[in-house]
Amino acid sequence: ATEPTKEGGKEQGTIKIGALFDITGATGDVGTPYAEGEKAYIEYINSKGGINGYKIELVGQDYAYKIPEAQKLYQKYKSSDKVSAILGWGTADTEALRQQVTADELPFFSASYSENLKNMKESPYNFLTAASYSDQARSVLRWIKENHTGGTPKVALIYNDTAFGKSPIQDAKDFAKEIGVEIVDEQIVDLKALDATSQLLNMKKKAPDYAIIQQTWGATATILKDAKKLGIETQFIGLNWATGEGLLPIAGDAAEGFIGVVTHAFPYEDLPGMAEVKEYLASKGEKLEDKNQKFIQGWVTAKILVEGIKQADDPTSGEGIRQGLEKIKDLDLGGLAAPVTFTADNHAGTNQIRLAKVENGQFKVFTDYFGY
Amino acid sequence: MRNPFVMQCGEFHVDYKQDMTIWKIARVRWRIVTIVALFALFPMVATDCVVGLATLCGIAAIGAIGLNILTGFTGQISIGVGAFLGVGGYTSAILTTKLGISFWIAFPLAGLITALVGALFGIPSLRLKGLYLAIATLAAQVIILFVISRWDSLTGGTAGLVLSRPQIGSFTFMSETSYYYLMFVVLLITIVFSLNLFRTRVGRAFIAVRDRDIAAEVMGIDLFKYKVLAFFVSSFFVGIAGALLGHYTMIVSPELYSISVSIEYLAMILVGGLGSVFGSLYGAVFITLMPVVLRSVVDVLSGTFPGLEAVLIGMKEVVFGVVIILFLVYEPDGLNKIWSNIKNYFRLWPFSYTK
Amino acid sequence: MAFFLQMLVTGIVVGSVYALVALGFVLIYKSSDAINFAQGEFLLIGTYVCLTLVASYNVPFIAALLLALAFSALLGWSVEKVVLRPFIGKPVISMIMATIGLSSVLAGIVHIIWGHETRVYPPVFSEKPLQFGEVIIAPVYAWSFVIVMIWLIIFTLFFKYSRFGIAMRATADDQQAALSMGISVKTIFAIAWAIAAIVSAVGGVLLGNINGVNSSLSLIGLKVLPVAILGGLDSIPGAIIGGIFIGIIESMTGGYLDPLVGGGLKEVIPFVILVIILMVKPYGLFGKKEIERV
Amino acid sequence: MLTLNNVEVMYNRVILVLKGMSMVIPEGKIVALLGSNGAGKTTTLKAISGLLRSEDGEVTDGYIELYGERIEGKDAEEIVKKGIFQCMEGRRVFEHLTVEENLIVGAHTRKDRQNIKADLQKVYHYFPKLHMLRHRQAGYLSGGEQQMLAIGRGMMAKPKILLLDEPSLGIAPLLVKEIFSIIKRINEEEGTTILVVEQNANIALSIAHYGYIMENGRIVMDGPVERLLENEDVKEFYLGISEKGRKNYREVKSYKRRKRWL
Amino acid sequence: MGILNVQNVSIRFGGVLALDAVSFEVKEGEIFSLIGPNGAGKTSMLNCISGLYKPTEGDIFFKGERITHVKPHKRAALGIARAFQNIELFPHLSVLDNLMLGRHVRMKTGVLAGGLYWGKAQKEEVEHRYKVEEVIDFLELEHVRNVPVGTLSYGLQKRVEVGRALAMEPDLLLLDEPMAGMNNEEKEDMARYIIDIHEEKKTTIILIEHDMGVVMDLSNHIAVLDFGKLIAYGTPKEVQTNPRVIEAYLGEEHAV
Ligand SMILES: Nc1ncnc2c1ncn2[C@@H]1O[C@H](COP(=O)(O)OP(=O)(O)OP(=O)(O)O)[C@@H](O)[C@H]1O
Ligand SMILES: Nc1ncnc2c1ncn2[C@@H]1O[C@H](COP(=O)(O)OP(=O)(O)OP(=O)(O)O)[C@@H](O)[C@H]1O
Ligand SMILES: [Mg+2]
Ligand SMILES: [Mg+2]
Repeated sequence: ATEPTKEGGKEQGTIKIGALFDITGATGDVGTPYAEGEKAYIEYINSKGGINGYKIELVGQDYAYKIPEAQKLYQKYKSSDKVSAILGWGTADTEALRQQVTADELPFFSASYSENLKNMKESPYNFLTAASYSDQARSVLRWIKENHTGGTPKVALIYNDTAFGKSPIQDAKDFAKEIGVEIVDEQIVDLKALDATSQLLNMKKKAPDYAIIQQTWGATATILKDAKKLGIETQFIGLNWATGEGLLPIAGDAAEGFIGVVTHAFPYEDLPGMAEVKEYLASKGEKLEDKNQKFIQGWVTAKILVEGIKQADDPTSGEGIRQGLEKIKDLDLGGLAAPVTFTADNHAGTNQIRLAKVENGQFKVFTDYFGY
Repeated sequence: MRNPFVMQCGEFHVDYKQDMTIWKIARVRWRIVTIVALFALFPMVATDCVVGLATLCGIAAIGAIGLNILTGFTGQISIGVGAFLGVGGYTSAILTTKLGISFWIAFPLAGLITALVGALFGIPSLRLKGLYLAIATLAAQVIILFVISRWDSLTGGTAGLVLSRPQIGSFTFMSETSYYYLMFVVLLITIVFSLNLFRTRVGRAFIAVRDRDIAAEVMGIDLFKYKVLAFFVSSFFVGIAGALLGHYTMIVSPELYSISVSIEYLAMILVGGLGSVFGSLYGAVFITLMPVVLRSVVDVLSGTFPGLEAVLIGMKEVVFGVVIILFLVYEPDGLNKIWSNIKNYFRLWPFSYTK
Repeated sequence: MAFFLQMLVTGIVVGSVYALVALGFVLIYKSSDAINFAQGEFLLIGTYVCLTLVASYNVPFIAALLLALAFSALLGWSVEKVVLRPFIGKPVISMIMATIGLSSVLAGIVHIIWGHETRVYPPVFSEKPLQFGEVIIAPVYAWSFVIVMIWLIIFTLFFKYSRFGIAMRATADDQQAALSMGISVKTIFAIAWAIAAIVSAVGGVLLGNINGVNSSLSLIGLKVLPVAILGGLDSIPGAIIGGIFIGIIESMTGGYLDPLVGGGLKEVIPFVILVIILMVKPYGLFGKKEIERV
Repeated sequence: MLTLNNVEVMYNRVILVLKGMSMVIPEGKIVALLGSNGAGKTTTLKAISGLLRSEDGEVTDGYIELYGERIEGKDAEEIVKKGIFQCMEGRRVFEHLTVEENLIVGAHTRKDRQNIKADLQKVYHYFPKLHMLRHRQAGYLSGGEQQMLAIGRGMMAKPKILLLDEPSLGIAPLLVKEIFSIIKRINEEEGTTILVVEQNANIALSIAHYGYIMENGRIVMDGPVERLLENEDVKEFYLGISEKGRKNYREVKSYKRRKRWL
Repeated sequence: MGILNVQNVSIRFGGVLALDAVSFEVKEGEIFSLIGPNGAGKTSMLNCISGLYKPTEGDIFFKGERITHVKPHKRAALGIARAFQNIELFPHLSVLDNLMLGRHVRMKTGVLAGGLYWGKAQKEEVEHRYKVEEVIDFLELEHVRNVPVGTLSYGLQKRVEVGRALAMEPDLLLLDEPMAGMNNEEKEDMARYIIDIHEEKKTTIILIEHDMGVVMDLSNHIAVLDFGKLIAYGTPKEVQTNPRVIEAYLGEEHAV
């Protein structure tokens, strides 16, 4: 809500945005830099004088990856803080709040890129700021198809038994069939698995050329290490949450040669979009080297939302911001992420990704943004 | 004329029926009516946010009373409440969304089906006791969640199901206040039912099974039957709470019913007081609100000390734990005992002891 | 056959990691009849301390480990003194609840001190897999097997023959009667907690070497509870055999059943088997029977 | 050597059980404490041995002195170290420990650990039955066997003062006699001071030197055993002898004579 | 045929033969005492009768019906009630509720009716309350009616224990050392209660007791166990003079 301070003057008031952070919960390791990125961008934009005369206030709290906590926080944002949009986080809480944000007409940006959020009928207020997990998998399959030499490529899928893990699986299988890639095996590895020997040995029997991993860092590292131990030759390719700086120290040598889907830039990449980030960090006396990819991801997400506010005719209401967002066309993010477009009947901003390979203990991006 | 300022000092009952009412003294009865009325009127003055929290507290209280029937009154520790909440939520979700049955029928059915599932997983109580039984309920938790996340065609798998708020005619319980009243009625019924239960035959048998099972058996109580019955009754209320919660949040998904939910409920009845209906209520409110309160404190403080946010978030957990421990140290029998100690103190005042 | 052997050995070594963690539960239970829900946090803190010494202060690993163990002992000891002391003689259930509170406190402290990032040990154990015929084991796992066997011998002797070992068992049976024997229940508890914290820290350091350290490592505590139960909550050999047993079942299910149903059974089957076994042996494989006489 | 002066004990901060209890236990003697159910005998013993605290009871007034040193409110383990050992009511053996382990636990506080083996043999000598059962789990012993074990455990501690709470409870008559003769022997041979709480006044007074009778939280009568045995009330209410000798239980009257001391 | 027939009952725990082919008969309406040294197997015998132990061998007949394999709770319904050697009351419940539990088998209210506490359920509670008040009156427990039994003194608890069994209105009452831990005066009271129960309600009683005065004065018949074997059976007079009994159990003093 807003309190107009000066009639007709430049300052219009404050727009409140609610945010759900995971700092102390199960995904706190990635949730924290993501939250920092979001907060950083909002602070940055306010230091630039806000948007169209509006200041933006981010009310965000830790929900520890617990859905009931997310519910309670949402309740508070909606009725006491009277926020106009929400920056969310995980798959489950995004699902849990989907109907409510629809009823309350609040645009919702989550860090979970589930394909079913694309469904405009069921989730008309959810926006996807990066390629959905399914799109990521499709793009990877497309890349495999195009770069594989010698016969039909054989691919295995490794994921976990959660909404997050299973989200791209059916779509990947359908798409593989369509383009002529053979899915030879599926393995389930728990997010907290200590060991994946049995799954990998079973997978080995099918001798896949590639294995697509939909996991977080811990499980991905377990898989890579066990694969190395068992001498498995398969090329592992991880979707965006399997990829990131955090994987490298855990997996150690085993990460060499691993390919990851990159939806958001690494801080060490030299890209036009980094300028703003550097400027902000300099003003805080911090350095880009201390930040990681999840920070950039949070930054970009907040930036897209702010762009929607900028474009909105009525930036003070959720409905107004939604209309503003739907005007976004080919938003150039300076290479920090793929350009985003929203329309009234498409809230999936992009389907493009890049790929990076681990060489000498660092992710090296080796493609440009591409889709399927 | 009776002095209006003093509490009636004794019980003057002329028949057993009177002696056996729950609240024996007229003034106490009036007080109860007043309290109920206050709670009924409270949404009129409170904000949506507060009413919403109250609704969550109330739903948790129903579940906690259910768990207390099993754990507090019958002495069978369960760490599977989370999954039973899920069974309730899913039953109602499947019945209303997939089969198009009205909420008003699906709701009690959710309780009933959860009760049956509960009874099924209560069968190990034939042989198991204490922590060993607790692990069997943990197994129930794992198995139920596995089934839910695998039976895609019925449960929507890991993505869960979306459900809607109940309706009467054209009225939908969409607003916070209306759902609060729905919860409130169910909660009242739950409380009265369980208070009654534990002053009659079956409730007494539950307590007997908890305190001395061998003696109970020799008194003619069929241990197995009553243990499973306790699972049944307990799960019924947990299922009801699950359904209420499902329709309130409008989603059911496996991640909502994890083991940490089970532990949270256990915490409610332990903090509130094992084997106490009102204790469950206090515990549910306490455990539900405590994080909210702490979070707002953190919010205020981190405004004042911006650099310390990370520390404050950690402190939130520390304080939460410390408060629980302090409660237990100060009164291991829970909030309910604290409350009755306060009452006793004033009852005896100015004398400090009896006998 | 090679596949079977690999599954078996993987099961055994992963199971010995479970056993290592389960021992912590057993030690507390043996002296106080209570379950310590803060076990996971003990494990985490021990690991973090060791890691900090190694990574930030460049202390050699063995020295760091010993320091971390000393620290853990101190932690267990003082936690008992500060937090659990008032629960002596109180119903076990409130002690269990207190440990839930304690776990929250410790988790908070971990967040404040070490934050949220996943941290990694500099390579301590050689990365080179050990190869026995066709069976391959990572060295960390082999180590955990060895350590678990050492604990087994030490604790079995301790509880059977040492004065404090017997006193601990007596305390678990009847605290008040133990008091009347002049047993300092406080000291007994403090010792038990110190030992449990040490054992957990060792488990934590090994786990940290497997998957890195972050706060969700503490969840292993809950995962391992069934292991302690299967063996019998108060039995040291039980914890170890239970751990290895569950490890093998997990691995076998993963190897043979999961491919048939599309995976995921690995996490569930151990529970099903656990319940079946408990129905036959209600106090676990080696747990003490509750003596019921009238 | 042990003096209770005007001791008041309260449970749960509300229930007053001992209401100014005073008694003296002289060194090397056997003192019997008699009294009806709920008089507070067990409470008295617990007040001495420091076990009250674990039941949420406390000494709120008066004092307890051992050789002139105040011991009320001290921890149980300290009191055991000072040489006071209580055999609790209801035996309270450690069910999952073997008989022998139970005995070893009894010697927990002893410094002279090399003598434990010998004392173990001594206990087996007094109670040969325990020797037979030494590897059995104590929880499965019958009531009487457990009682022997409990007393044996007391011997293992080599206390200066042994507090016995109803040692005859549930014991067959022959064995009661035996146990009391052993108690007497312990007193004579080891020089242990003994305070014994008993319902079986006949047997207790037969070995005691001095008796106290307690009602309702106070001592109502005390004196050397010979004097107590002459008191009419004691005879009638505690020894069950009326003028005509032993009463037949079938002829017990339905009305009660009142005790004179109340 | 008596009300209870024990035929050749043996029970073994690991290496211990706790009962060794014991047979006896209890006649309807008598007070029957079971005596013997500690560990002789008296409590085990009662456990077999109330169904807590399954005899390794042998059979038990109650009112002519074979009950060897009947579950304990069913035996309660058949009319066997018991008071335990070590107090087995429900410590957190009041005296009243403990006694009401004794009425369990005689009541019917289920979960639903109980929770609603309507009509029949309420009527039933009140009805049975009258019966329980009778027992309270009989055992003089009025003053502690609403006290949780856990805090009562030992003697009172023992009395409540007997009361709970009485509330079941049994045909056969098993009393395991009801007078242990009582002083003389209280023993007299308890003896009076037992005689009154016996005379007023015509209940058959099996009594285990170590106080020979009580046993000899009250019993019609006595059976003596030693090391699990029945070594004597007869009237008090006969048993008292039996040399084996004197040697194993009584000692010279109680022999007449
Ligand atoms: N833990 C407790 N909490 C509250 N009241 C207690 C507690 N222990 C004992 N009492 C009360 O204190 C009084 C005295 O009890 P105590 O056990 O000392 O009696 P006693 O003389 O040993 O009797 P008995 O011969 O039956 O053993 C009783 O009225 C009893 O109800
Ligand atoms: N559940 C059991 N498991 C193992 N042994 C048992 C069990 N119950 C009884 N016993 C053994 O059987 C024997 C008889 O015990 P029981 O309790 O029947 O004796 P009792 O005659 O009642 O003695 P008391 O007069 O001391 O009560 C004892 O040696 C006891 O150790
Ligand atoms: Mg006593
Ligand atoms: Mg017996």
